[in-house]
Amino acid sequence: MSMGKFKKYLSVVAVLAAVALVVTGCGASTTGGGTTGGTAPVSITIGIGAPITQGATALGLGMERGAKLAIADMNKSPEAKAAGITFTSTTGDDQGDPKTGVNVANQFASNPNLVGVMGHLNSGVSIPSSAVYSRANIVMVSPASTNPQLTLQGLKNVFRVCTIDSVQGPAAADRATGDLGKKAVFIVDDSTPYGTGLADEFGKEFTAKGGKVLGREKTGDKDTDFKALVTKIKATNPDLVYYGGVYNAGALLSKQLKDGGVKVPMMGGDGLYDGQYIKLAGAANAEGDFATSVGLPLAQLPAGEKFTTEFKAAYPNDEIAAYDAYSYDAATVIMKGVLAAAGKVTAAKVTSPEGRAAVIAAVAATNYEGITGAIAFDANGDTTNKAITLYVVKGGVWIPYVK
Amino acid sequence: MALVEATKTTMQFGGLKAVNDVSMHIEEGEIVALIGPNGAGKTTFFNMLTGIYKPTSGSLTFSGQSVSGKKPNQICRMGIARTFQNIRLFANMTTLENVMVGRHTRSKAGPWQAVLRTPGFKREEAATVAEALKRLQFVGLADKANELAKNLPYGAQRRLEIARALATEPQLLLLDEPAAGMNPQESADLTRLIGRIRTSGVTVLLIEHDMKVVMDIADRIYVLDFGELIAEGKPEEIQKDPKVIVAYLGVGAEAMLAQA
Amino acid sequence: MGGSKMDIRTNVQSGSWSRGKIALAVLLGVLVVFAPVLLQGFQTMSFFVRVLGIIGIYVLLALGLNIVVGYAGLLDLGYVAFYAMGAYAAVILGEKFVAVVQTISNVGLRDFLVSSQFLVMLPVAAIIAALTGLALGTPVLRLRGDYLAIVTLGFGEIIRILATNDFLGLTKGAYGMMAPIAQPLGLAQLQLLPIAIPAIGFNFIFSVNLYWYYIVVLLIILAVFVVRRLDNSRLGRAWVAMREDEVAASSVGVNIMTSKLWAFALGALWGGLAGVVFANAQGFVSPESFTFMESVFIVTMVVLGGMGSIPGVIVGAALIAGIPEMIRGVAQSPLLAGVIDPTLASAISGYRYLVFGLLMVIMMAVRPQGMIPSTRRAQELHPEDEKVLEEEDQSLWDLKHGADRSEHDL
Amino acid sequence: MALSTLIQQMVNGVTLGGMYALIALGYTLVYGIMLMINFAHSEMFMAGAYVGLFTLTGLTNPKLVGSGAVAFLTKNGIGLVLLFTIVFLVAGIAVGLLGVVIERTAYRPLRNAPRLAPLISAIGVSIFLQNAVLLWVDSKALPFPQVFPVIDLKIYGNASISTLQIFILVSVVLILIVLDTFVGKTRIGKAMRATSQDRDAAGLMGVNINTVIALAFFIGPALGAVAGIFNGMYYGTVNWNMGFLPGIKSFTAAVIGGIGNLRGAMLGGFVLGIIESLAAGFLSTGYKDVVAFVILILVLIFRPGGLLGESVVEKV
Repeated sequence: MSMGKFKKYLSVVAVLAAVALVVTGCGASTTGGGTTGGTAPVSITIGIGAPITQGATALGLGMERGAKLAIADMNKSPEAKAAGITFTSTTGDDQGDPKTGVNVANQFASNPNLVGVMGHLNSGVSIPSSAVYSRANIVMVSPASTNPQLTLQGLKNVFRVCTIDSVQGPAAADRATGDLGKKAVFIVDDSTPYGTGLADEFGKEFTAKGGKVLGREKTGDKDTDFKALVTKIKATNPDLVYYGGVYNAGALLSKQLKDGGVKVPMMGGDGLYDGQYIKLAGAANAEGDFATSVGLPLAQLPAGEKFTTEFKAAYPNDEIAAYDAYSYDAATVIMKGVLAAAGKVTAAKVTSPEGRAAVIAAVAATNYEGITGAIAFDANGDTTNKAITLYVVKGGVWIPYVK
Repeated sequence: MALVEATKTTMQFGGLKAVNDVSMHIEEGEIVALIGPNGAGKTTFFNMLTGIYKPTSGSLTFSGQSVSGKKPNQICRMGIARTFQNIRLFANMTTLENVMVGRHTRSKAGPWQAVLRTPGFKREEAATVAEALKRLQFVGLADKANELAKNLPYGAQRRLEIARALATEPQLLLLDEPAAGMNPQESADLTRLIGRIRTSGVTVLLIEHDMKVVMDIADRIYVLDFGELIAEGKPEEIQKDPKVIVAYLGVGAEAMLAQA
Repeated sequence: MGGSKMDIRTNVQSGSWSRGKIALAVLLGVLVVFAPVLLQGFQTMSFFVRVLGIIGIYVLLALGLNIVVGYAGLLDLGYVAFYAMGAYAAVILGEKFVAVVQTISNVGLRDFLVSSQFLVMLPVAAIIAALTGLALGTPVLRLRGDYLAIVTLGFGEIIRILATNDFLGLTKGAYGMMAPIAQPLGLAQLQLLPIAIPAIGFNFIFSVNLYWYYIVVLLIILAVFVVRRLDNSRLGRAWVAMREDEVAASSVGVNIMTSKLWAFALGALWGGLAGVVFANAQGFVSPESFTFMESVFIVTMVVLGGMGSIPGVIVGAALIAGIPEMIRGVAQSPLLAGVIDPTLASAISGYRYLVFGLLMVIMMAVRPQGMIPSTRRAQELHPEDEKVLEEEDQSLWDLKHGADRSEHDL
Repeated sequence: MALSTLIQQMVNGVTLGGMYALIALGYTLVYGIMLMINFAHSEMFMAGAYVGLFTLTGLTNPKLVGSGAVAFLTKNGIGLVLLFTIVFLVAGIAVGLLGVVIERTAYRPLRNAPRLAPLISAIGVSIFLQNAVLLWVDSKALPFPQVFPVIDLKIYGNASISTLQIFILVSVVLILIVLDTFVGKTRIGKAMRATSQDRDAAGLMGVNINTVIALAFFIGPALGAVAGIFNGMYYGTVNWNMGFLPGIKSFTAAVIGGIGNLRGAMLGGFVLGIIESLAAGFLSTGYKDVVAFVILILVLIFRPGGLLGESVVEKV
C-alpha cells in the first residue's frame, strides 16, 4: 500500500521536476537573443490585451482585428521599412477578468521584444495591469477603458485614445438638453465601471442643464429581461432613456422599451455605437436612438474611408465593432512611438531600457491624425481629442446627427 | 423518583398514532425490555426518548427533567445513550475512532487547543484514547482497535455500537434489537454483556425480539401493540398474559413461550 | 491495553514518515522555494511567477473550502463570498488603517506601519470572514445538502451584488477600489540584492510577484498545518462522524449545528485570508473578480483533487488554476515564436476552455474520487459500497421529517 | 403606484416565471430521479435557442425553401402554426437527444460514484458546450427573427399583454398540464415517480431504470429547449452564455418549489418570476436578485423542503 502511494508521489515529483528543467533550460538557451539585430529587420512585438474567449468577446475580437490591421498597415509603410523594424503581435486573452488580465500583463512583460500593449477593454483589467506595465517600462494605450482612475495613478506609461466618462457623459447631456430638447430622462446603467461612470456623468450634467432625472436603475451587463424595468420607466413618462453600457444588453433594453410602449429614443455612449446594436434591437426599434462617440465620424475623416475599405478587404465576414477603429489608432500610436524611438536610439535598442523610455516619451508626444480624429495626450495620458459626435439610427444605420 | 417517566406520551404522524398514550417508568439499575410485534411503536418510543422525535403530547422525563424538544446530543449529555436497529456505525472510521467519537460529550478541547496542541489537549486526547480502549476491552474488541468498523463481523459491529454508546458514560442505555441476526452463542454472550453493563451501574432499556434474551435478563417487560401499552410486568407474568399471547404472538403460540 | 499509542489510527494517517516520503517532501520544498527564483531570473519565464502566485491563492481557497466540503460534507456554492469579504476588508479597512497611521510624526515608524498594513489586515479579514461564515451558517445550516448549496450560491451572489451596488457607500460599486499601497513591507530591501549571471541570461530581481508568491506559500503552509491538526482532533472526528451518519453522530453527543458552524467559520477564514493577499497582489478590487463561476471553480478543485485530501486539494487547485494559464503560456510563449505559427498558437489557447471542460468530464469518469483521494474518503466512496452509502446517507433532517427518499451525503 | 403598473408587472412576472418554470422542470425531473443537480441544464436552454433560431432562419430563407413557402409560413395563420410546430419539435427533439447523449456519456458512468462527481462532470459539460458554441457557431449575440406577429392588447389602463406573452403563457400552462398528466397517469410516468421514490425498489418491481433516466434526460432538456426558443422570441437575441443566469434562477425556482416535485417547480418558477418583476418594478433593478435570493432563504428557513416539498407530509 505505502509502496504504491510512494510511487504516485514520485511520479508527481518527476513531472514537476521535468517541467522545471524544461522551463529553466529553455529560458537559459534563448534569452538575450531578441535584442541583437544586425542588418536584418528588428522584430518588435505589440501585445494585444482583450477578452477573446470570455467576457465581452465581440468587442475584444474587434480590438484584435483593429490592432492587427494597423500592424499590417504599418509593416507595409515606408517609415517602418526605413527604420528596419517589423512589427508582430501577440494576443493575450484577458477574459475581461482582472486576475487573468494581470496574468496576461505579466506574460507580456516577460516578452523581451514586447514594448507596447494595445489594451485592455475593461477598466477593471486595465487598472491593475497598468501597474505591471509600468514596472516593465511597457507603454500601454487603451482603446476602450474609460474609468478615470486609470490615468490618475501617476503612471507615465499609461495612455488612452478613448475619452473618459467625464468628457463623453456631459457632452451627451449637453446635446440631449440642447439640440434634442430633452427635459426628463430615465437613466439606466449596466453595473460595469464603464456604464456606471458614463451614466453618473450624464446624470450630473443633465441636472446641471436644467433637465430632470426621473429615475436611476442598475442592471447587469448579461441581463436579458428588462420588462419590469420598462414598465417602471413607462410609469415615469420620460422623453429620453439614457443607457450607460454596451450594445449587447443595450439593444435588448431598446427593443423591450419599444415593445413595452415607451416610444421615446434611447441614448448611450460609444458602447452602443455599433452596427450590431441595430441588428439585435431590430431596425424598427433602434430607429431614432442616439449614441455619442469620440472623434468625428469615420466618413468625415480622410483616413476613415480608407479604414473601412481595408477592413472590408481583410475581414469580409465581420462588421466594424465599437472599438475596432480605436484599437487601430491605439496600435498605430504605439508603433509610431517605436519608430520615433528607433530614430533616437537605433532600431536594435528599442527593447533596451532607454529604448523603452524613449518609446513612452514618443507616445506621450504623439500628435497625429488617426482614424478617429486628431490624437494627442495630456499630462495624464488622456486623449486631448474631446470631439464628441452624436449619432442617430436612421434607416437602419448609424449616421451623424444633424439638427 | 424513577429514572425515566413517561406519562400519557403520544407520537402522532399525520393520522397515525405510532405511540398512543403510553405511560411507563424505569427505575435506576433495572433492565427493562420493550417488546411487541413489528410496527408496535417501540423504535418510535426510543426516538422520542433520544430526541429524534418530539412527542406530540404527554410528558417524557429523564431524571426528573423533560426530554421533550431537546436535541439528540443534549439528551446524550443528560445521560442517555443508544444503539440502532440497523447498525449505524461510522463505517469508515476505525473501531477505536468510533468509540472516541462517543467521548465527544466527555471532552471539550476546541479547535484552538487542537491547532496549538496545548498540554490540556494532549492530556485530553490521551485520556480519550484510554477511555475508548477501556470500552473496547469491555465489549471484547480491544484487539480490533485499528480495524475499520465496516470490516468487522456482524456480531462485533453490534458490540462496537454498544461500546460507542457506553463511551458517552450514560446512566441509561437503550438497545434496539441488539440480538438481531445473532446465533445462539452470540446471543448468550450478549446476554452476559448486558448483565455486566447493569453491574457497572447503567440502567438498560431493551427492544428485543429474541424472547430467550428478554426472558433471561429483563427485570420487567412492557408490551406495545399498535402504539398502545397492552401489558406490563415481570417476565413470568408476561409469559402468561393472555392479551400478550394473543396480540403479540397470535393464538396457539403458548407452546413457544412455554419453551422459553 | 491494546496497541501502543503510536500505531493507533494508522488507517487515517501514518504516524511515521518513510524515507521516500521525506525525500519527496524535501524535494518539493526545494522546488517550491527555489523554482520561482529561477523562473524570475529568466525574463521569458518570469510571468510564471505571477501564475504561481495566483495558483497559490486558489490552493489557499481550496484548502479552506475543503474544510467545509471535504471534512464536514457540506456543499458550499458561494465560497467566493468569503474571498470577497477578505478582499474588500483588506482594501476598505487597509485604507482606514493607512489614513490613521499617516498621522504619526515619526517617519520611520510611520513608513513601517504603512508598508505592513496588509499584515494587520490578514487577521482582521480572517475574523471578518469567519464571522460572516457564522452569520450565514446560523440560519441556513439546518437545511439539507442541496438546499444548502443553493442558499450558499444565493449568498455569494448577494455579496457580489451588494458590492456592485456600492452598498452603504463602502465599495465604490462597479468602479472598484485600489489597494491602499503598492510597496509591501520589506520588498524594497529585498530588491537591493539582484543576482545576475549574464552568461546564461539570468537576471534576478526580487519582484512584487515573487513577494506575494512567498506570502501565499507561507499561508498555505499555515493552512496545511492547521487543517491537519484540526482533522486529527475532537472536532475533526466529529466532522467525519457527522459526514458518515448524522443521526448516529448526534445520538452519541455530537452537536451537529456547532460542528457545522465551526466548519463554516474555519473554512471561511481561509477565504478571507486569500482575499487579503489577492487584493494586495492585484492592487485593485472590483466585483467582477467574485462571480459565481469562481465558486464553481473552487468546488471543482476540491472534488477533482480529492475531497478531504490535503495533497489532493493542492494538486487539484494547482492544475485547474494552472492548466489554462500554462496552455496559454506555452502556446504564446516567445520561445515558441518560431516553432508554432502565431495563428495556431492563439487558436490553441482559444480552445483551452473547451478542452478543460472535456477533461473535467473524462476525469470524473475515470477517477470520480479525485486525483489523490484521502485514505478515508477513498474507502468511503468505493463504488462497491453503494449499498452502505445509501443506508448511511439518511440525515437527521430526513428522519425527523420522514422524507421518503434517502438523502445522499456529498 | 398605479394599479395598471402593478398589473403590467404581474404580466411581466408571469411570462418570465413561465420560462423559469419550464427550465426548473428539467432540474427537478433529473433531481427527482438521479438526486443530482444537472448543472449543464442551462446549456440545454441555450442549445434550444440556437437550434430554434437555425430552424426558423432556415425555414424562412427563400433560397432554401422557396419564396412561396416562406410567404405561406410567415403570413398565413396555418402556416405560422406549422412553422412554429416544426421549430419547437425540431429543437425539442434535437436538444432532448443531446440530453440523452450527455447522460449516456458524462453521467451514466458515474451512477455509483460520489455524490459530487456528476456535479463536476456536469460543470465540465456546461463549459464544453458554451465554448463549443463560442468557437464553432458565433461569439457574438445573434438576433432572433421576429416572425411571430406581436400585437399588444390593452387589459387595464395602460397595462397590456402581447400576443407573444399570451402564446408563451398558454403554451407553458399546456405543457405543464400535459406533463403533470403524463407523470401522474401513464404507465411510464408512474414508473418515473416510482423511480424517484426509491430507485432500487422500482428496479426490483420491473421498472427499467435506464429507460426512466433516459426519459427524464430527454424531457427535461426538451422543455429547456422550448424555454430557450421562447426566450429568443421574447427578448430577441441568443447568445452563447445566455443560459447561465436563467439557469441559476430556475434552479432557485425549483428549490423554492421543493426540488424533486414537478408541481413545486412550476409554482417556484412563477413565484420567482413574479417576485423578480415586482422587486425590479417597485424596489430597484439592481437589487432584484438580492430580493429573489433573500426570499429563497426565508422560504427554506420556514419551509425547509420548499413550498411543495416533502416536509408537508410527515410520516414514519
